[in-house]
Formats: sequence, C-alpha cells, structure tokens
Amino acid sequence: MDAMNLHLMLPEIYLVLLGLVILIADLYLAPEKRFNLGWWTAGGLSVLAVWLFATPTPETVEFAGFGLYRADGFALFMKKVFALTGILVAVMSTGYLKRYGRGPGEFFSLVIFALTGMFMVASVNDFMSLFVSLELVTLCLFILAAYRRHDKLSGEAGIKYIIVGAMAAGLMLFGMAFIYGATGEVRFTYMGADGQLVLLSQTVANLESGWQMTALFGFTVLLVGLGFKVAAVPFHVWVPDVYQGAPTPVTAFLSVGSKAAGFILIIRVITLVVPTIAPGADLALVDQLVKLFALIAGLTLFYGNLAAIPQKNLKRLMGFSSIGHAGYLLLGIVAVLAMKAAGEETMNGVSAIAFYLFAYVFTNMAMFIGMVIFTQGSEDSHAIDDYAGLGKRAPLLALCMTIALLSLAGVPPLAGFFGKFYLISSIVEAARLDGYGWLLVLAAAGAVNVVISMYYYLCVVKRMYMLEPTSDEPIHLPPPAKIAMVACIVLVVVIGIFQGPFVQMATGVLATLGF
Amino acid sequence: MEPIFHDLLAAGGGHAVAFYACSAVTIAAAILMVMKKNPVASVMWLVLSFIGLAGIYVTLQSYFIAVIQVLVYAGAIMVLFLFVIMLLNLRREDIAKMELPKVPFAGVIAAILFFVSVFLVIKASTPAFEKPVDALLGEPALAGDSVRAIGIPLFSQWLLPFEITSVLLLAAIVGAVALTKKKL
Amino acid sequence: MEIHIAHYLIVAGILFSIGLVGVVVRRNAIVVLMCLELMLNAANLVFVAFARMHGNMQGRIFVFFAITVAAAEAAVMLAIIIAVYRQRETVNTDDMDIMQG
Amino acid sequence: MHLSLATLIILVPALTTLLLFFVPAKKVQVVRWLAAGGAFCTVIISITMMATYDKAVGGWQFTQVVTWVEDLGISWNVGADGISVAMLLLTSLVIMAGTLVSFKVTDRPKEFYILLMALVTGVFGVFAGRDMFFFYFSYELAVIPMYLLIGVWGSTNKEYATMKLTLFLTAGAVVALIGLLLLYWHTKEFFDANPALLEAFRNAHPDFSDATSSSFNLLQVQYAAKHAMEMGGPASREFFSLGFQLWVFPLILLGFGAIAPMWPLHTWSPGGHAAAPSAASMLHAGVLMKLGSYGIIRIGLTCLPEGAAKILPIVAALCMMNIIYGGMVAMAQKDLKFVIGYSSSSHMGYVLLGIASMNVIGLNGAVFLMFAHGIMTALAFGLIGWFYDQTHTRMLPDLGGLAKQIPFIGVCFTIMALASAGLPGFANFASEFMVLIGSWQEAVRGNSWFFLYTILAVWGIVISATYLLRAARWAFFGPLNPCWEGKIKDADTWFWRAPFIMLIAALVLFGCYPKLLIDVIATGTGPIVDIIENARQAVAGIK
Repeated sequence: MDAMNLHLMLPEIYLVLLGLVILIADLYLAPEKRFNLGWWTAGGLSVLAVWLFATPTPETVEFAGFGLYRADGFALFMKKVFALTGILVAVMSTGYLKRYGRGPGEFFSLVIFALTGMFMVASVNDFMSLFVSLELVTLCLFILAAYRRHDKLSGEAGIKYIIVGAMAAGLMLFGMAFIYGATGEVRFTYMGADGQLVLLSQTVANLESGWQMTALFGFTVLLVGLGFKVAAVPFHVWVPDVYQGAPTPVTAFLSVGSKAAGFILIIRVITLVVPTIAPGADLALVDQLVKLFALIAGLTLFYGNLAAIPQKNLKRLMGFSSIGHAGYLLLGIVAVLAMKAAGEETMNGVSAIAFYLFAYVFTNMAMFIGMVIFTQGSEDSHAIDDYAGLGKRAPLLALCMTIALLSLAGVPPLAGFFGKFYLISSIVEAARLDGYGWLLVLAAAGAVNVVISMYYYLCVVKRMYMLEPTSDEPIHLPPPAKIAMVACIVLVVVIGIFQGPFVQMATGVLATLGF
Repeated sequence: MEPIFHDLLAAGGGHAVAFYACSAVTIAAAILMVMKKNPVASVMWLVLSFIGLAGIYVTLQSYFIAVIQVLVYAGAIMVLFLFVIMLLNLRREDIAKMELPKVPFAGVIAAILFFVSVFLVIKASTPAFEKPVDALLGEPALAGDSVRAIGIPLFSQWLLPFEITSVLLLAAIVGAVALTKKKL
Repeated sequence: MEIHIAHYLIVAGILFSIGLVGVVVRRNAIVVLMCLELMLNAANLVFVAFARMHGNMQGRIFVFFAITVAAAEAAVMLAIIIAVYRQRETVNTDDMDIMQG
Repeated sequence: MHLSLATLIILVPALTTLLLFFVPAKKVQVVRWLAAGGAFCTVIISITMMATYDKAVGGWQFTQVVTWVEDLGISWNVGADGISVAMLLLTSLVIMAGTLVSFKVTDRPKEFYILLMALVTGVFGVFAGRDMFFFYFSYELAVIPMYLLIGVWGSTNKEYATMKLTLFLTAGAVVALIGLLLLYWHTKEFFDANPALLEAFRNAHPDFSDATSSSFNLLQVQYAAKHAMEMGGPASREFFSLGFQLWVFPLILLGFGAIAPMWPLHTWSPGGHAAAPSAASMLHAGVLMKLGSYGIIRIGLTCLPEGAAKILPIVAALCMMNIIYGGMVAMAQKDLKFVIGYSSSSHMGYVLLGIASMNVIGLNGAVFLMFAHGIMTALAFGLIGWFYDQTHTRMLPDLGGLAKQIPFIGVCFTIMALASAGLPGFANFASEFMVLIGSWQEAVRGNSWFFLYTILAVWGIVISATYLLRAARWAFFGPLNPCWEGKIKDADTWFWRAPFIMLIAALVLFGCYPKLLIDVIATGTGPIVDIIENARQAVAGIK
C-alpha cells in the first residue's frame, strides 16, 4: 500500500500528457488547422478507450499513490464510461466549434483535464484527492459552460453554475471536516496501528455514539454537497439554466460526466465510509440516511419529470429530464443504503447504477449529437417547436433522436428500458427487507415517473412526426457526427437486446467494491 | 516567533482572551462584509475577517497555516478581487442594493437551520469534544507544526492530491485566459 | 475559562451560516464570491480545530488544498465575471434572467 | 442451432422489421409484399403449431430456452401451451389480414409496416413467452409502436387519443412490473430458504438444469408457489402467504386490467380504436386487448391463485360494468368505430367474467372468446376502414344504404354483426355460451351473486345485438345517401376480399366445430383450474 505504483495511474498520466500536447500543438498549428485538434482529442481518447476495454477487470483492489488511489473494477468500469463520453463530446464539439469559430486548443484541453479529474474521481481513496479531483472536474466545466463568452446565455450559465458549484464545494468540505473530526482520518482504507488494512466505515462503526452523531452530520452535509453535483432536488436549481445556457456539447458533457462523477462519489462514500451494521445492532445512523435519500429520490423523480412537461426549449427539457434521471439513479443509492442498514452486503443497486450510466452515455449523447447537428447556424437555440416535421426534413436524424428519446423514456428494446428495469428491481429487492416495506412506495414512484416522462418525451416525438415542418431548409448531416450518432443508436439497441454481457460488466464491479 | 505565541497563549487566561478576541473580530468583520453595499468595503472587511481567522489558527497553534492564510487569502486573493472591482469600474447604481425578497428569505432560514443543526450536533456530542484546547498546548504531536512537519507528508504521503492540484491550477490559468483574452 | 474544540466549531458554524446568507442575499456576483470564500474558510477552521484535537497532520494538509482550490475557483469566477461584464455592463445576478422556465 | 416453432414465430416478424429497414422507401411494392410475406409465414407457423400440438401430452410444447441475462436469471424462454397456441393463431390471422388491408396505405408505407411488424413481434413475444422479464419486455414493445401508428396514420382526434392510450397502457405495464418484481424476489427468497426444492426443480425440468434461485422463469415461480402453498395454511406460511398474494395479485390485475380493458380503466380504448388506422385498430382491438386477460390468466392465476380466489369474485362486479355500461354507451354512439370500440370493451367483460368464474368451462370459454372476439373485431375494423378511406366519415347519420354501393363489404359487415350478436354457428356464440354456463356453475357452487351476473350478461347479449344490428342497418341498408352515389368502390378483386373472407372463414370454422380449438385450449386451462381449485379450498372460510 505504501508505494507510488505509477503504472496503475498510467491512464491519468496519459490524459494529462494528451491535454498538454493539445495545448501546445494549438500554438504551433495554423489557425485554420486548429479545429483538427478535435480529431486529435477524439483519436487520443479512442486509444485510451481501447486500452481500458482491453484491461482485464482486476480481481483484487490494488492501491497506488501511497494508498490514495484505488484501481478496482468499479473505477475501471467508470473510466470506460468517461472515456466514451469524452470521445463523443470531442466528436460533436469539433463541428460546433468550427461554427462558433474560436479557441479549440483551450476547449479540448479543458475537456481532457475535466476527464482527468473524472478518472481520478473514479479512483479516489481519500477525502483530499476526492475534493481536489472533483474540483478539477467542476472547475473545467465552469469554464466550458461559459465558453461562448460573447453569448449572454453562456455567461449567465457560467455564473450560475460556479456559484452553486462553489457552494456545493463549501458544503462538501464542511461535511468532510466533520467526518475527519469524528475519525481522525481522511483515507477510506488505511493501515491500522496493528498493520491491518482498515476500512474507514469500520472506524466509524466502532466510534462511540457522540462521535457517530458527528460523523452522521458529516455524511449528511457531504452528501448534500454531492447532491448539488448530481442535481438532486432541492439542490437542482442550477440545472435548467446551466443546461440551456452552456454550449450544447458542454451540456452533453455535464449531463453525463458530471452526473456520473457525483454518483461515483456517493457510492464510494456509502460503500467505504458509511458503516455496515450487523443485524440487530442500533440502526439509527444508516437508517436515517435511507430515509433522507428516499425522500430526496422521490422528490427528484417527481420534480424533474413534472417540471419537464411545460418546457418549450429542448435543452431545458433535457435539463429537467436529467434531474428525473438523477432520481432514478438515486433509487439505486437508496437500495444500497437499505441493504447496508439491514447488514447485507449485496449491492445490486451499484451494478444497476453502473449499467444505467453506461446505457445513459449512449442514449444522451445520441440525443445531444442530434441537437448539435440540428442547429445549422451558429446560434444555439433549441425551441421544441423548431423540431416540427423533422421526420420529413431529415428522416435519419429524426429517427435517431426518436430512438434516443424513447430509450430515455424506458421503452424496450432499448438500453434505457433495461436500466430502469434494473434499478426498480433493485429497489423492490430492498423493499423485501424487514422494516423497509415502505420502499415499495418509492418503487411505485419510479414506475409512475416512467409514465410521466413518457408523456413529455412523446410530445417531442409528436412534433417530429405529426406536425408539418416550419422550414424546408434541408439539414446537412456532417459525416463524423452522423457516424457517431448512428453508432450510439446502434449501441442503444444492442445493449437493449443483448443486455447479458453489459450486465455482467456491471455486476463485475461489485467484487472489488470493498477492500 | 512560535515560542512567543506559545508563551502568550500559555499564560493564564491568555488563550481564552485570544480566542474570544479573534473570533469576535472574525465574525463581526464577516457580518459587515455581507452588510456593506460597496464591494470595495466588503473586500476590506473580508480581509479583516481572514486576518482574524489567522489569529484563531494561532490559538490552535497552527502557525504555518495562519501565515498562509494571511499571505494567500488576505494578500493575494483579495488583491485580485480589488483589482477586478477597480477594473470593472462599477457604476454607483450597480453596486448592489441589499434586499430581502422572498427567495433569499428562504436562504436565510436555510442558513439558520444549518447553524442550528451544527449547534445541535455539537451539543449532542459534547462529551466527545470535551478536551480543552489549552490543555493540549504542551503535547508533543503539535510541537512539529513547522514548515518541515507539513512539507514532508505533503510531498510523500499526500503527493497525489498535490499533483492533481497542479493540473487544477493549469486548467484554471488556461480557463481564465480563454475567457478574458480579447483576441483568441 | 476553558476553550473547547466545540467553541471553534461554533465559530465555524457561524461563519459558514453568514457565508450562506450572503450567497443568497447579495446580488453582486463579486460579493457572492466573497461569501463563498467565507464558507470555505469556515470549513478550513473545522479542519484545523480537529487536526489540533487529533494531533495529526491530515487536517492541516487538507486546508492547504482547500486554499489552493479556493484560489483557483476565485480566479475562474472573476474571469467569468469579467466576460459577463463585457457583454452586459453589470455583475448583478438579478439581471441574469434571460432564460425562463 | 435448432429453432423451435415458438422462437420462429417471434423471430419472423422481428426479422421482417429489420429487413424492412433496409428496403428503400421508394420501393413500395417490395415493402408491402415483404410485410405480407412475413405475416404469411407466421400464419403457416401458427397453423402448424395448432396441427402438431400434442393434446394427449398437453403442457408446454415447442419450447426453447436460451440464456439471455445470466446474472439476473433472465432467459429467452419460449413455448406454447393450449392457451398460447390459440392466441398465436389469432395473432397471426389478424396480422395477415392487417397487412393485406394496409396495402392501401400510401403515406410512408415503409415506416407503417416497420411499426406494425415491431408491434406484432411484441405480441407474439407475450403469447409465447414463459419468462416474466421476456413477457414484460414484449408487452411494452407492443405498446409503443401503437403510439406512432395512431399518431401519424390515424384520424379523429388522434394526438389526444394516442397519448392517452400510450400513457394508460404504460401505466398498467409499470404497475404490473412491480408485481412481477415482487414475485421475482419472493421466489428468490423461497429458493434460498429451500435449496432442496431448487434441486428438485432442476431435476424435474431438464431445460432448466442450471437454474439458480433468482429467476424470472415463470415455471420456476409457479413451482415455488405450488410448493410454498403446500407448506402450511394460507395465513401462517412463510412464503406466498395470503397476505403477500393479496398484495401482489391486485398489482397484476390492475396492471394487465388496464389493457384488458377492465372498467373503469377502459376509457382509453374507444377513442384509441376510433383514431387508429385500420390495421392498427384491427391489431389493437383484436389482439392487444387480449394481452391483458392473457396476463391475468398466465401470471395472476397460476402464481397467485389464493389471491385470485379471494379477489376475482369481487372483480366480477366490474365485469358487469364492462358488459352493461359498455353496451349502453355503445348504443348511444353515432360514430361507427366508437360503436365497435365500446362493444369491444363490453365483450371483454365476458372474458373477464369467464376468468372470474374460475372453473373449467368458464375459463375455456374466456380463452375461446378472446380468440373469437379478436377475429370478429378485427373483421369489423377492417371493414369500417375499407369504406372510411373513401367516405372520410364514419358517422352513422351520414352513411346509409351503402350495401347498394359496396355489396361485398355490406354482406361481410352484416355477418360480423350477427356473429358479434351471438348468432349460433359463429365462434362468438359458442364461446359466450360457455362463459355463461361457467358463470352459472359458479353461482350454483354457492356464490349467489353470479346468478345476477349471469342474468345481466344474458341481457348484455341482447344489448349488443341491438346496437350492432342497428349500426348495420343504419350504415348499409335503407335508402342510399345520394352523396355516395358512385363514389365508393367495393372490394371487387379477390385480393381485397381475401382478408375478410379469411377472418369470416375462421369464425365459421371454429363456430361450427369449436371442439377443434377447445380441445387445445382445455389442455392449457386444465392445470390452471386445478391450481385455483386447490387454492379456493385452502382459502375457503378465511375472511
């Protein structure tokens, strides 16, 4: 444990170097060639993705960076998700930036640095790295959200995002300080005095009740801070404005990357720091968290989906829908917590979240690539009415966006369907535990929201197919973006039909979740 | 310098006096920072608040942190703030009026709730926090709050977050330039 | 008169709450940023106090990172503020309401 | 790899859908004939299944099991028992007729057929599925294409109707999903607690020799339910207790009842039928509505028999609302499609009544009626679609005397109305008669409410005769509305007549010789009645 083990961190090192190469190459390239940096980025990230997918899932947890970095199955899985996200963001940004016409070097290097942060987030094993890496992610995203600096919306999005983001950082820091105060330790796993590996959750479990109370307060505040990052109600206020104002590729990046990073951290904190309590013991600590999260999950589901209904702007609608999806992912968290409260270590919730995120990447990215293609001019507005008659103007684009929307709504045989199925299944499993029968209400909420979300997604589909187009201008589909979009859609269908290998990938992360 | 502080604090009641004085300054300055309508005045009060906070760090015998607090916060960051305020040359009417419409009202309640919950947690866990701080003054673990004592773990055990921070600062620089440079 | 760790925590709680109020109440983006800095500092104080109690270094080192992050965040936020100011000659968050839900 | 017939009947429309994607949209004839070819293959397959189903052996035949998602215990687990065979035959006949009728569709025919084939893939999946996940998956798959089919190709308030329909059916599906998931986890707990039974299950079913405790396999759930119920009294036992069943059965009932459609969840159906294009409403009323009652029989009755025994007698009262209220409303309608729409909801009441009477003849009658009503209503919507395409109105007052212009359609429509009204010689008569006898038997057995239900149900038949014959008379007989003079074409070639003749032939064949189908159905319903009979004895006396 007490070694740097640099070889485990090669993906991150590779990413930093890639970012630096892009940054420096930008200086030496002719201005008109600079936009090719997007292809450099996509290429570099593709190499990384292939590398990650070729890496076998580790059987045991390996530590690097003096025990501050853990290389385990969950981290590897999430890094795959991030690498794919990065590639797709790079592909859709290239055309977008060409139209916008400025700053490709900085843009792509920031995307890569944000990815570096996400990679670190996936592997953190202590609160310090957690804080610093998460801030690296959000800092890059602040800048990217405000990147269209001559656009009022973008600036507004940047300011709103940074205020909320910094507030969340403050809350997280405050919470971590209290957990540190209770335990005297910021590492999730560390060598105890007797040379044994200790899990921070064991330390918390062994504390006296006053300190446990302190730790519980710390968890709550920390998780509230993370709630901002994943856009859980009532910490969602920034989402619609930031989603609408940020450049569309950045919105896509936010909706997948930032959310996944937040959920990774919640899972890490829950599995490594929140104690598992043996049956019969005093449940107070974790039980409170179950109730808190169940409430938040229910509110998030209903708020996100209900507020999406009256939206007139597609980006804003996607923002609210992403709140709804955060609600679904929180169902998995509740399931994990309830299992923990009952003293069981089965973590179907985690693999459900992992699967859902994996499916969500392709679905959401296909949708956003479609939106980037749709805006032909340099302006970046997305009134839903503009999409009227898209089925006639650009059949392929409309088909892909429809499939993406239906997958988001959870319709078979698409990836989103199985994701929701898996999550609701995990919460029903938790509801079977003694004393947690009320979780069925949450499962019902998840089910009801399938119907609500179906409504507003279908409203968009309706405009595309059932209304007449408002303009006859043909829509040109640039080949790279088109290929990326179609590839995503094919994957959405493939994952939806042949879930087996992907579920196996998602359950594979469970083995190394602990030590 | 450390021994001087140490002796002062160790003197009967010195620690308590120092704590209360510094806390009073910090809190009062913080309140004034929020209340002042002119951002320049706010910055000044914030600087004072941070200096007070540095004083509190001293009573905790974290001398090096106290120095950093003054240097980085009061020195560098606040100068940056002042610089931006001057640069933007805000017109008088733009200097925000403070008002309490409905939404901020909820925020005030949230803040009060937050403080109450901190207070309740502290009250509930009192036995755990019982150790008086001035009794710790002579404990050997704390004698090493020197640059060396912080530097060695920082560059060995905690090297990883340190390296991430370097990327973070690079990203911040790139971003700040990308957002503000006139011609890009 | 003995000073306990609890005293420090209460000071931190007060500072954090003042910061929170400021973030919500103030309309000037720069002042909001200052309030955010205050919140981070409150958290720092908790760390230092607990580091003192546990007698280990981790809390203090954490504070270093927190200060660094706060500095970087301040730089970026000021950059965004400048960019926004150039578009619309204001840094008042109340005026930022182009987007409506 | 050997593919069983049950697999084939799902894969054929799925492959047709996929192939249609790659046919250029301009080659309309290719698209049409490809779809018709696919549909024809399913007819061949389902008739083969019908002919080769071994009634002496009974149970599940044509089975195939392929692991799908190993970690969760999901498999491609298909087969057909007596009930499935009847339903698969129904589906293939209706889709055959539907594709032929839809040759008239000129607006984006490629997309139309893709959606139609995707929908029918889902329907086949439900009827042949033996895995709860696969069942649910197929069920949802069948719901969504309908949204676009109605929304794009429909008429009469289509946007509202299609959204309402989709949301209702999705809501039903997710309610049922929670019930299915509860069953899944409950079964897992049961097998975890009784590993010996898991071993016994594996040995008893060579197909599932590697089954684990977590499984969506319907057979495994039924096995668990059966053995759990032998382990103690309904109230006291640990697994599948009466309390559990009283929780889960309503979820299944409501979930599938929404599509059945059970009163008061039926409100989506008439509007949906009216808005849908011909082929869609044929499939919708003919087949999709049967998914609901099929789900209740297949999952509700077999896995939760005690819950069913307690709740179904109460539900029978709702069936009366279906029959009487649906019939009364149908009488007041002016729009011909609404008449048929409400009549569908009324006839589905008989199906539910048959299920609720929980005896051999009632259940056989219910399944047979599902078949007969499916064919009949598909015929009705196909015929209405035929002249609606030309008249662009279905309002009865605007029509009249059409038989002079389109004699073939008129004759077919009259036959349909007579069949639907329960004229002997048609499948509807035989099946409704069986349902009534079943209901009467239940009454004789001691549930005296069923006397009332039976009498009301007989009246329901009278009502349905009234409105159907009235509609037929109004639309086709009497003086011809002069504005249609020479404007509408009859189905004058054998090609256009084929679908209608095929459906009428099926009605007559099974009406005159019901034994052909009932013998097959009985092999499927027999074991279910046994299960439920045991459960009724177990819960008798428990309040």
